Amino acid sequence: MTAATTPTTAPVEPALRVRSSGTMATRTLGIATIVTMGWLVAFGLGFSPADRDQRDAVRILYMHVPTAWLAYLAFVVTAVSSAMYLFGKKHSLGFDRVAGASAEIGVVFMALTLVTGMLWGKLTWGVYWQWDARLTTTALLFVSYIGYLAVRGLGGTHDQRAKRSAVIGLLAVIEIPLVHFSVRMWRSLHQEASVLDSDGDVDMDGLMLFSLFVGVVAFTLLYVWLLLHRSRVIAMEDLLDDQGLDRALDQRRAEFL
Amino acid sequence: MSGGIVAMQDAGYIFGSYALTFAVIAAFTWRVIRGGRRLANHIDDNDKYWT
Amino acid sequence: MSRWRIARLVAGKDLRIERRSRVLTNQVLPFAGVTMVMFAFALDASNVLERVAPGLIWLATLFSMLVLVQRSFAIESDDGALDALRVAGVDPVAIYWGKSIALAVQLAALEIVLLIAAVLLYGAEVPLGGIVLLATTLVTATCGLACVGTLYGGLTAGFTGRETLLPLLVLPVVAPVLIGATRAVESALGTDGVALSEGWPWIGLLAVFAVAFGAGGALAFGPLIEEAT
Amino acid sequence: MIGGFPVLAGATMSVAVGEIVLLQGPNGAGKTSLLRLCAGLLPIARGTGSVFGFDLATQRDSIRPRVGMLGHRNGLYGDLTVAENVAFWGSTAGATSAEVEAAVTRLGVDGRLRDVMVVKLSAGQKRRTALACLVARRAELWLLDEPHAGLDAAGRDELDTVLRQAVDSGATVLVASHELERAGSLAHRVVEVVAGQVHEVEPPS
Repeated sequence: MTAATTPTTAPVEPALRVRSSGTMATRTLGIATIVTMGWLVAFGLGFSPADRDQRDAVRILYMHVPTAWLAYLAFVVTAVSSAMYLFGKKHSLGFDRVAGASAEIGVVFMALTLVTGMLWGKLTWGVYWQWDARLTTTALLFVSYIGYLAVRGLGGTHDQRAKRSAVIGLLAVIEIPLVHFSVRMWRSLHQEASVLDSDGDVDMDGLMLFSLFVGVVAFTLLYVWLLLHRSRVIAMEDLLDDQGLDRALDQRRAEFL
Repeated sequence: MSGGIVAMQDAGYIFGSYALTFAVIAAFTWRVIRGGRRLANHIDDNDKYWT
Repeated sequence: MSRWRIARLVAGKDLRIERRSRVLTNQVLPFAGVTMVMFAFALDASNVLERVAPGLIWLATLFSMLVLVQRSFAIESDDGALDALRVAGVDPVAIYWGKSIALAVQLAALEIVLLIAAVLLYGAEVPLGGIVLLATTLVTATCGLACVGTLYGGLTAGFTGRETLLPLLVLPVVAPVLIGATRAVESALGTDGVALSEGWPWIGLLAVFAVAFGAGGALAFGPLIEEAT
Repeated sequence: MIGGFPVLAGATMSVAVGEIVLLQGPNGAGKTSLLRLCAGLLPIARGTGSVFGFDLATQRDSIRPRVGMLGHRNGLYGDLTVAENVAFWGSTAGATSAEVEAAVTRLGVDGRLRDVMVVKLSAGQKRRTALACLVARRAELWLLDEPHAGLDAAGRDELDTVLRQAVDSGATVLVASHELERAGSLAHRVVEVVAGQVHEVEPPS
């Protein structure tokens, strides 16, 4: 790991080779992430007070809200880098890898958002699930991006994968507002079925707000760290794919020459 | 502090959500890092654009 | 050669193939019919069926649509015709419109049969005043569904054995159609005493959906089939 | 002159209008890539090429309608008749019904075959129908990838006859095939593609 930053005069020994997707920068970032996560736990479970209505259930929100923020951030990044790939002059595969890595991270954290949200809902509303617009949109979004990842796995060349998934990634931009709007229109016609008549928005005091802020910072750092690593790993996967292909072609040519 | 941890209401749900979140983060991170280490050995350093 | 003429050619070709092979009438319609009967088995309670009839019509439509979309692209990929169209430089937007039109026609036929089935099997009633709303709903919802179905059908067409991906991609996208069309039909039929006027806002949603995916699909279809070799 | 282009690994070749050129070589040597390149399906990484004077890098949309490519699949609709298939493909290129009829007659899929469903045809008849579609949409450059595959001896001879006729009426044909024995009866020139390199070989006597 240190090889990346240690200046070497001798030819690079195998022992000094870069053995991971990490660099000094990502390690610094990783440490910062762990430290802020520690703060988040301390504030979330310790320093911050219980809410007047929700009582201690509000502590789940310090996990729930930042994961949701991260997931939505990830999907925005996917859409933006899909557009950068598709409309960029060079059709750089780097943008495609960022889009793919970001969508993977987004799906993982959206799953966490849904689960922590259900736990919070059980405590606050008395039910795991409510058909409210935010929840339902999130669930459909989750399924859509699982589909996006499946499209990425369809095969073909890297350029084919990039083009195909960029188009799908951008179609989500049409899809999400329509889904959200339709669910909202649907629910507005019905009685709210909640036990507590709260829609989940809390009047937060200073310390609670600060805890949430710590959470958002921690998860943003985590996102950047994961994104850097994951897109580097995808780059290596692609490279190995190409090398495998080249080797197969060389072999084939050698047979006939 | 609003009471000790033991006095916390619905501690199972709350700790459960924290534990689950961190467990999933750890698992995902581990997978990414392991993938990176495994692949890095097969690839020339010059091809690693981040070095 | 105008875009519109090619679209008509493609649509005519698809419908002629359907007339010959009778997949819609001999396979998809019976499938949709048996789905309606199955719903009745699952929801066996007095007057529940009549109340949920509008939703069941659209659910059965969605499931049958998946089969129709697969069929629509199976005829293209069986012998490499979609590739050949692409190689020949036939305008992909025209192909998209043509296949969407053909799919819309088949969906419309399907929906009418399902509506009749709902009347016969579930005791749903169609009041005369609701017919205009009902017809508008059918048209706008069908356009939206056909656009989405053709778009994602084209994506999965190039990959033999990957048709399983289609439902996963299509169903979340058409959720607004299911919501909107069900509500609109509820108010057209007066299910549960829903007023007729409550249906029209949903037509707006369905129209926006159809236009958005009609335009987005026309733009996206070309790039999607372009590399599906 | 249809064009000269450095193919795959730097070799150059050109094909004149009205020629039948046979591309030979082992599987995976680049024959199919060469055909796809000419059809404007693959981007050119380096070098230049042109088809009918249109640049392969920038004017692919003008090339595609003039080029007919036939791989191991025929691109036909099984549930349509021979005539309907030819009519469909012809009309997408704006052919009149008279032109479609002419194509059907020229490829000998008229008469009794005309109204038979394609799904019921033999492999050779399907090939004929596919070629009739190329004629109907007025493709001037035919790119055929292993057209003999799946045909019996009679079907192969039949195909060769059709190709010679096509050339006589103005088409240019590039055939990829690894069957050397057909070269003599069919092609004006034979070009060997091995490992991405292109070599002209002795013209068949």
